[in-house]
Amino acid sequence: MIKATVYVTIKQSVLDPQGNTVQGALHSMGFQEVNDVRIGKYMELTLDTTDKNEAEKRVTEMCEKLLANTVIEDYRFEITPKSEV
Amino acid sequence: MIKATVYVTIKQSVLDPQGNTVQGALHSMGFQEVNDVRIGKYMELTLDTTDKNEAEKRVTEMCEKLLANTVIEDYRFEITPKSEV
Amino acid sequence: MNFAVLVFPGSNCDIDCYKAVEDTTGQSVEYVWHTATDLSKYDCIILPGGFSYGDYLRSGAISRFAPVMNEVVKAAEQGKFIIGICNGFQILLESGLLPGAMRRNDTVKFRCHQSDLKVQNNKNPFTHEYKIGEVIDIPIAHMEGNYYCDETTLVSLKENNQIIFTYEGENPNGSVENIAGICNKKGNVLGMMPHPERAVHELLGSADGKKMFTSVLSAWREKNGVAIG
Amino acid sequence: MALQSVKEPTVEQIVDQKIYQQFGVTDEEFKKICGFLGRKPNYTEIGVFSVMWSEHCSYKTSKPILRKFPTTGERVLMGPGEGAGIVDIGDNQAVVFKIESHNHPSAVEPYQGAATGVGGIIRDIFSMGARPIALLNSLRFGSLNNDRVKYLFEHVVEGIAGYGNCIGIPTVGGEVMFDDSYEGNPLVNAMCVGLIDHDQIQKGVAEGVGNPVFYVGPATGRDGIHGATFSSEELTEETQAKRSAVQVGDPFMEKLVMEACLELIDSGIVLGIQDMGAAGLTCSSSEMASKAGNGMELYLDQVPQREEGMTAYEMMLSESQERMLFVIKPEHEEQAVEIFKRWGLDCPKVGKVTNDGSLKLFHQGELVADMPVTALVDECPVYNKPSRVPAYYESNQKLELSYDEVKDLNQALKDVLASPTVASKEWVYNQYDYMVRTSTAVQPGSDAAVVTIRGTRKALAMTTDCNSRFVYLDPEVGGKIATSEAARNIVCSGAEPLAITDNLNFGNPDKPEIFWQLDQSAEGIAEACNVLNTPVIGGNVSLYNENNKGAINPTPVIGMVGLVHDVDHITTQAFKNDGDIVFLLGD
Ligand SMILES: Nc1ncnc2c1ncn2[C@@H]1O[C@H](COP(=O)(O)OP(=O)(O)O)[C@@H](O)[C@H]1O
Repeated sequence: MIKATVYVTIKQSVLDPQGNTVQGALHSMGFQEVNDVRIGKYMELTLDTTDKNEAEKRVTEMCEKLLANTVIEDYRFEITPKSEV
Repeated sequence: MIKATVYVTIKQSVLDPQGNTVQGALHSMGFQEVNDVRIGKYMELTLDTTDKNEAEKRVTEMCEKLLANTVIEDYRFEITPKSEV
Repeated sequence: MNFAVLVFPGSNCDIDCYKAVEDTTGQSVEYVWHTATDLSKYDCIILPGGFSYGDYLRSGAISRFAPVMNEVVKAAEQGKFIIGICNGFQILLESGLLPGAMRRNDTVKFRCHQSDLKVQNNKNPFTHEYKIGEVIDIPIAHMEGNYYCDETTLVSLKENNQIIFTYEGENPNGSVENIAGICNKKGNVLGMMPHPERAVHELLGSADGKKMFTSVLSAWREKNGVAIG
Repeated sequence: MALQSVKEPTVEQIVDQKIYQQFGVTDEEFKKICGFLGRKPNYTEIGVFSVMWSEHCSYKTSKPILRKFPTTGERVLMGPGEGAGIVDIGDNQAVVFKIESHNHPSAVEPYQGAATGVGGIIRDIFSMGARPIALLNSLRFGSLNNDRVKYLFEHVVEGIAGYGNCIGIPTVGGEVMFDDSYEGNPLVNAMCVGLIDHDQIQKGVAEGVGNPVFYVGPATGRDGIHGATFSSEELTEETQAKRSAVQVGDPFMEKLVMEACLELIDSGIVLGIQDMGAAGLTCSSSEMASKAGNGMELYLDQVPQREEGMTAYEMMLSESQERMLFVIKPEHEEQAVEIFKRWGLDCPKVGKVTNDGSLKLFHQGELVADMPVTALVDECPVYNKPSRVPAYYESNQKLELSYDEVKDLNQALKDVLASPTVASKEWVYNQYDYMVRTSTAVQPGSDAAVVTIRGTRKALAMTTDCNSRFVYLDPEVGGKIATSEAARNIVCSGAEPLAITDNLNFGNPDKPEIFWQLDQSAEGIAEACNVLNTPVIGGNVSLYNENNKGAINPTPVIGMVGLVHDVDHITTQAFKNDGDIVFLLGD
């Protein structure tokens, strides 16, 4: 078993409405020190395979096709054998 | 400047409809090896402070109050000086 | 003329689109399931609003892989008329039939209300019965209608006259250049966030959307040399 | 009767340590249960009994109250007793509606609590065979000066929007009021209205001995175990800590389940169907069996499970959302499977209708529970609680009313308009998709919402109302006022009032003063219904709405539906033209 941890973030050049709203809320709650907030997705996938290279290839494909919209999002991921976790 | 990276995940015992649906979609796209998908949030905060301990305290507070819904979500975070990034 | 209204799991404006086509054009209209592999029979294909696959992950992201979408791509290449409304627009963006992407509304909240649209382009099958610059009342109902595209895409949208509708007055979602609806370069694929199918009866608030459907019908008739009967 | 999971208490422990008390079962009730079983219950059985005998499912406190309501009328096709009531509107059509509360879950997790409340009431409507056409809600919160209240308000509204918008049923009306008495104990009542043809009406009955029982919907998890009991208790620190009770709604799943079930019903093969609401599998199986005068066997290993190692107890008491139970003839199994497959759903066979009148549960090859269904469903003791006129009411009667003259009328008007309870609720309803289905002729913001019926000139007007301050000051008069206000809203929209559904939100009925409020307000509602000819076709009771500061204001929410005979009669609230004459009716 392999665990893939995928991080999807909104591109730096693209405005992040959710991040802005959360930042505003934090300010009004007294967390004035918060300068910037960006909100993305954090996904944990369990893969029924043991081949790390294969998993890497497959997860890249999943990200390109479905998990991220590369027009506005970046992605990166980590592959770890599940037992390690 | 300090960067705080916050991970918010749905508690293991709580249903994750989004994760389930994405898993189904991955299957029907031919990614049969995907056994489980859990989707959470990934947030990057920039804090206008240099005191790591203080930042830790403040981010914990932000998580408890706003960033995570502790009834159904868990959170964890990492604090790094912004220059390191 | 034959209309198709696609049904994805979670579509919920499919019935509304069907009724609107029926009421405004009197033409044949059928529901077509997301698994269909043949759209050859249809002249206009509507991707309705709703929450296909619950809008999970990103709106439209999962539906774009439905088998029927291969046929939609073919139909688009053949020059057939394709309309994506709200969630349908989002699916067209995800599938790459239209350029750009959707972000969450800048207010972050779901918004449902009447909205004023300005017709920016009436030289296409969808809006030729409107006057250019005409302001029409068409409701919106969405959480992710904040249209985004990069500079280069925006320039090309403008050069090719692909911006069909913009919000007039308040921009409800923060979209780039107040964009509410765009078409592809060829002009046969339209995507819009507002719901024309909700604006075809005065009793329900507005009938300003009627002309969109009748535009499509008359464009088709003209294209196919059908006499108006 | 073997197989007790190690962590579960044994029969002896249940008796010796009075574990049943933790489930809200009294000593007396426990004795009765032992009597029905002819032996002492095991953990699964006491769990099942405790939810079925909770106030939420048994109405043991409120039954005597509900008897006051008129429930019949020439138009009533189905009164209280099934998932929802049904009223004839002519041309073989009928309107189906019901209101339901989700107060306690919303206090703990406002978004999911409200969302699953909406999901639950929608299932009540489509399990009758009806197509849901509209949603309404009635909300109460403490003062907006409080941060937690703001959080609750914002997330309850989002939860309602999130569910209704996604499933594609317009949320066309409702009400929101703020009063300190609801601090820590918000009210979230959701109402759903559906349309049905007379010949499509379904019942939750397990018909036909030997017939298979099917389960449809997502897998069962450990969500909301003991939710029904939870909602029949006061909110304390301790109940707040029982947070395993949080269920998450999946409106996308419910949309699929709804469409598939409506298609199944349309195919004409369904003998009985019921949603798994409060007390999930327990309530649906035993009620379906009881209503048909039959029994049922459930094979729990066949129940789809989301988590590993679930016990019979956990499966029976889970409140995982979006699940339904139905009975068909064995020869129709393939057809049913086919329908659900088209919608991407499985429908495993989880049981069988039997003729022995008992609910038998099998797990891992063994019989783990065996209980008479009538005992579960009909034999819960009914209590006539003591009633006492509250001191506040007595002293109010003697009150010398005096007030300062209002000097600045303009300012006074502005103050009133600016108060959250009176101010525009646009912020709320603009988050609801109130136009989907393109039938909403009168949108939120007027008196009652009006929804047209396609293919006819008819329409339905609908509203929810209750001014709980009036009810607090005089429950009987307040009950009448709530009902008449609803009727006025309906009439002012151009409709004839048909019937009501009510949601009785009160404090702890074990306190005689609270019981008095409940009793008196029901008197008032009943009388108003008799005068207005609007029978009560269903409703819900939510008691124990208290926190450490005391009880909420008594809040019997009235949901009323009226028939617009011709769309030309539809009237809205707004002034229309310059120079029109304004009349004042009444005194
Ligand atoms: N306040 C009330 N007024 C009238 N009928 C009620 C009221 N509360 C509950 N009922 C009726 O009692 C029956 C059982 O209610 P309930 O347990 O809420 O049903 P369900 O299990 O379908 O939610 C229903 O028919 C319901 O309409």
